Amino acid sequence: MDVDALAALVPDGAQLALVPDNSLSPGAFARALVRRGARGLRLVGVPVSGYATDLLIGAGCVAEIETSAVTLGEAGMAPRFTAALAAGKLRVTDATCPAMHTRLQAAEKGVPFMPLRGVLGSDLVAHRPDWKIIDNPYQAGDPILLLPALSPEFAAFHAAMADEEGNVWVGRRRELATLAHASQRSLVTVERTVRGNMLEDERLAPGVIAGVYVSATAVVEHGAWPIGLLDEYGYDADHVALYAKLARSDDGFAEYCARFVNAQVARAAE
Amino acid sequence: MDVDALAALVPDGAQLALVPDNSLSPGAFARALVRRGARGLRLVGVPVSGYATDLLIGAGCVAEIETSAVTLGEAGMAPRFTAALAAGKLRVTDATCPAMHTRLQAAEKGVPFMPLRGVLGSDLVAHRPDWKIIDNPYQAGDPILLLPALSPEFAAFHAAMADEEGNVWVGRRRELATLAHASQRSLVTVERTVRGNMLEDERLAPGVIAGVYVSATAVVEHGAWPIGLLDEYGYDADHVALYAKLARSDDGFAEYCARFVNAQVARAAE
Amino acid sequence: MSGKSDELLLIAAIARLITDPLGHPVRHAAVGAASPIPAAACWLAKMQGADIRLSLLHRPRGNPFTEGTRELFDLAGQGRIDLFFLGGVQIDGEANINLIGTGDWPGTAVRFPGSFGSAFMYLTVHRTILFREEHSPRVLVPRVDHISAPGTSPPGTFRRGHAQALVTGRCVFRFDPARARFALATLHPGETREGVRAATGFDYDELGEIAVTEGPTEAQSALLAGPVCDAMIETYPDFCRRVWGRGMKETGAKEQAA
Amino acid sequence: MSGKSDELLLIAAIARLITDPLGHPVRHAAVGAASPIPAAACWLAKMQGADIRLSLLHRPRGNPFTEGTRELFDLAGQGRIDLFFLGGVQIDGEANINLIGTGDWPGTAVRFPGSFGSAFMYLTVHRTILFREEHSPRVLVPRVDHISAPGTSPPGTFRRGHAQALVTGRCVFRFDPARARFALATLHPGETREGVRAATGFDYDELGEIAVTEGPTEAQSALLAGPVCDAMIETYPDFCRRVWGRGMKETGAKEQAA
Repeated sequence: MDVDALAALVPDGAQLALVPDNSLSPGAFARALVRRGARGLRLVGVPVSGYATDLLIGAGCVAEIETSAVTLGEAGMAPRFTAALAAGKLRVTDATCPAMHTRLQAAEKGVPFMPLRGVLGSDLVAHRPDWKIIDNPYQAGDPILLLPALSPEFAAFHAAMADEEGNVWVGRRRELATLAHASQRSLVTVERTVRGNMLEDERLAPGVIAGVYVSATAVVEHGAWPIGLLDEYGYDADHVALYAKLARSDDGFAEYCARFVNAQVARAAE
Repeated sequence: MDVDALAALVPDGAQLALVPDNSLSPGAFARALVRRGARGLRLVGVPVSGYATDLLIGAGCVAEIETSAVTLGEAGMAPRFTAALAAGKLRVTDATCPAMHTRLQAAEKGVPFMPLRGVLGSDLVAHRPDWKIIDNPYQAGDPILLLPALSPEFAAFHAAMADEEGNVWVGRRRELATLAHASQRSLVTVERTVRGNMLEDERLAPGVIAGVYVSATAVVEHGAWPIGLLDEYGYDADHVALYAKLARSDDGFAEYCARFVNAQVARAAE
Repeated sequence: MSGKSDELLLIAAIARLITDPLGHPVRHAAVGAASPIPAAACWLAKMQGADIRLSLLHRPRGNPFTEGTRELFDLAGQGRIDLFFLGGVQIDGEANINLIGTGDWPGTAVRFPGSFGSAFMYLTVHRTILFREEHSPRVLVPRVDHISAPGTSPPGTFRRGHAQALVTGRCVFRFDPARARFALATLHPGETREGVRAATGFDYDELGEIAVTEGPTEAQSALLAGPVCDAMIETYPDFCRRVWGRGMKETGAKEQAA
Repeated sequence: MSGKSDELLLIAAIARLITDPLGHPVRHAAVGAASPIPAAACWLAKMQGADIRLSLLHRPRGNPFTEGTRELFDLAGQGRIDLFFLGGVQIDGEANINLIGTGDWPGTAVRFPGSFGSAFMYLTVHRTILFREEHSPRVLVPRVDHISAPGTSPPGTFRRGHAQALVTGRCVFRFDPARARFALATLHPGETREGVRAATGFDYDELGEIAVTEGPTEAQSALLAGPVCDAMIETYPDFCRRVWGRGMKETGAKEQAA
């Protein structure tokens, strides 16, 4: 399966969880979603998201997003996110990072909710009817926030390796295991495939997400780009800065897509 | 620091979390606790425990235990646990495995409680005044169990490696990371030390528990024995069977300690 | 009953329950420690072509998890474990199981290891097969002394599945959760209705003709002695040696002991 | 204010706050993305001998976590993070911070990235240093349009710490959580009481003489240009080049781009 076939598994209107630009965000997969002309996606930033999200929003693929932030990091604001929100074309549900993690952990454990400390007094609470404050059953007079479980329809990320058993290796990025555990389907691009079963290798096993949580994989070299992949290649700050500059205008964004997203160019680049 | 010095860090009466015999249980550390003559320990099986627990109970080190089971696996019942309970010398608080994990996860997240599905209808609930049933705030008429956070005073386990930064490598046994995160102090025996910082190595990092969670380490070769250590050495079923046989009687248990626990012998063996 | 032919019969009987098309489909089965017969049954079903992922909890190496048993319980919590096996020091006619012990709480007469994950798994897994070789009035009781995990739950209580069946050394019982009652399904060769009734402490139904539990077919026997044994030998060396005369006992890498 | 001497002043001022013996002791400080000045201040305090563990969230390689930011938040939840830094699109006189945007929810006038973990960290970390270089009435407002994270909490609400201080390009304010009010602590060189008052949208106290914010000592300057820069160059190459004239820009391993 190639990355375009993988992207075709996500139907219009699907809920799709994406990860931050420092956590194996799937750049090539996002570009494939743009190429396929996805529409009405309901994105989830776990706990925030960046390049992939801004690109998808700019290309008109996104109807709404729940996230704690959209950011291009050192390259600054996410211009298409900001523009879409200003134009009233995007519904944003704001969260705070540990709340996103907690909602996934609740889904991972199969419980309907989990509590979280902090957050009380933030205006976020007033805008989240799905967040509830209860009195701590273990200590009267101690209000505490409850968050509902979130089991995204799809999650997507880029891993270093896949093996013959469908296991993928994400190294230290164990938070992706929680995402995969919580999600209904995980679509994973990988840098390469390896023989055998990585779970049988005690040195590799700790960084593996078992195939039971992985619905499909596609090999894409430099599949995270312009995001980095562990110690294999770095974050391409120049390219993200170029994206941030071009994406400030509609024309510039169109130019970016023509140069870096459209099928032919993307093939060459990937 | 040697293993006896490590064991000396656990005062009489301390709460000490131990792990199952398939999860890097610290055999040498348990024998060192017996040598130091620890008394009044309050053990916690995470989620169950085996050889180390039975040995400590047999040596009179333990006042009480919270666990989902005490078992020697294929070698059968834990004889000193059973005998101490029958003699009224041990207070047992029964749990169920995922409840133990959940209590630690609550402590790991710094929340006072977490919910868990299942368990309702078990007699365990009636014997656990610290477990509460509430109506799911997200769905009326849906009773659900709440469990209080548990932050053990001490946790102990055996890891393959420690580095110069105090990080330890437990490989795929990531559940030990949760234990270390939740516990107030983690005491870790290790098979060997390595140079540098394992968290800087992307291949090792996924199996590392960061030094921030590790209070002290001691090098003990074959420190898990008779428990196995990943792919480095196997579970010594013959020895555990021998233990199970000897520990059936007070005399046999004393013989076991004389042969395998007392300082001189243990030095040679470890 | 005892001996290797009996073990093969039990394996075949459990494999048949696993592949029973009437229940929740089994895509992922988990098998706990010290359960070679259920493990062999799962392997047999898989080797016969069933699309089953097997998670053996206590494989010494290369087990499927990176978060230990917590990952198993989380999988079950997510609804991703279709089949699990439970036993019991006592099992009663409503499929309640007791792994704690007998006498007053927490087992002052006879204490057993403890409840393990039973209180959770019995409610969160889609299907449970109860397995206990000893079939006697002291095990199969009218009412367990303590409920480690309940056989049924009141309406409104979250529960995904129940006992599908209880397999003993004498017979197979099917369980009807709506009625909270067992029915005799098949009798192992040589057993009689009367003998089973006498050896069973709880009441149960007998509906129509009761067939004899079928042992492994010739093809199954070949699979069991070949690839199933190959798959199990590292985890259950004693069992494989006893049943198929194969394998050497794993002694561990540490030689200085004893 | 702008330029490298100003940045060094801010680094020295923050380092002094970190090592202030009156606050909760700082054993573990965490620094978020795009925060080279707070990071440099933490490194400086550490290089001066303070026993501080530093967790830099966005180091491209070799970051301290194996569970990403979840591990940071869990550490904070456990009470193991002593110091964190927060900024704000708006900060008001009660130390409420707004990272959402201005105008109606969710930022219809000007939208900013979002609240990140602020709503959690501000209440679970023992000490927070607020840092925002722009010191103007549009940033330091009487009341934030939206509260991403509250400066104070009512009695009975779980909260471990508050803002210790607010460091801007013009001055250092100390925060008194009991009174929910800032007080001017030091003025950066060249700033006046009147100038700061005019540039500040919220009311605050001025108690007695106001000292001038001290820049780095000679020893601190040497540490900053040497080992601090060495420690930061991989994470903040642009900053190190600008402030100390050191390092080359990291371009990433992929060359085919652009």
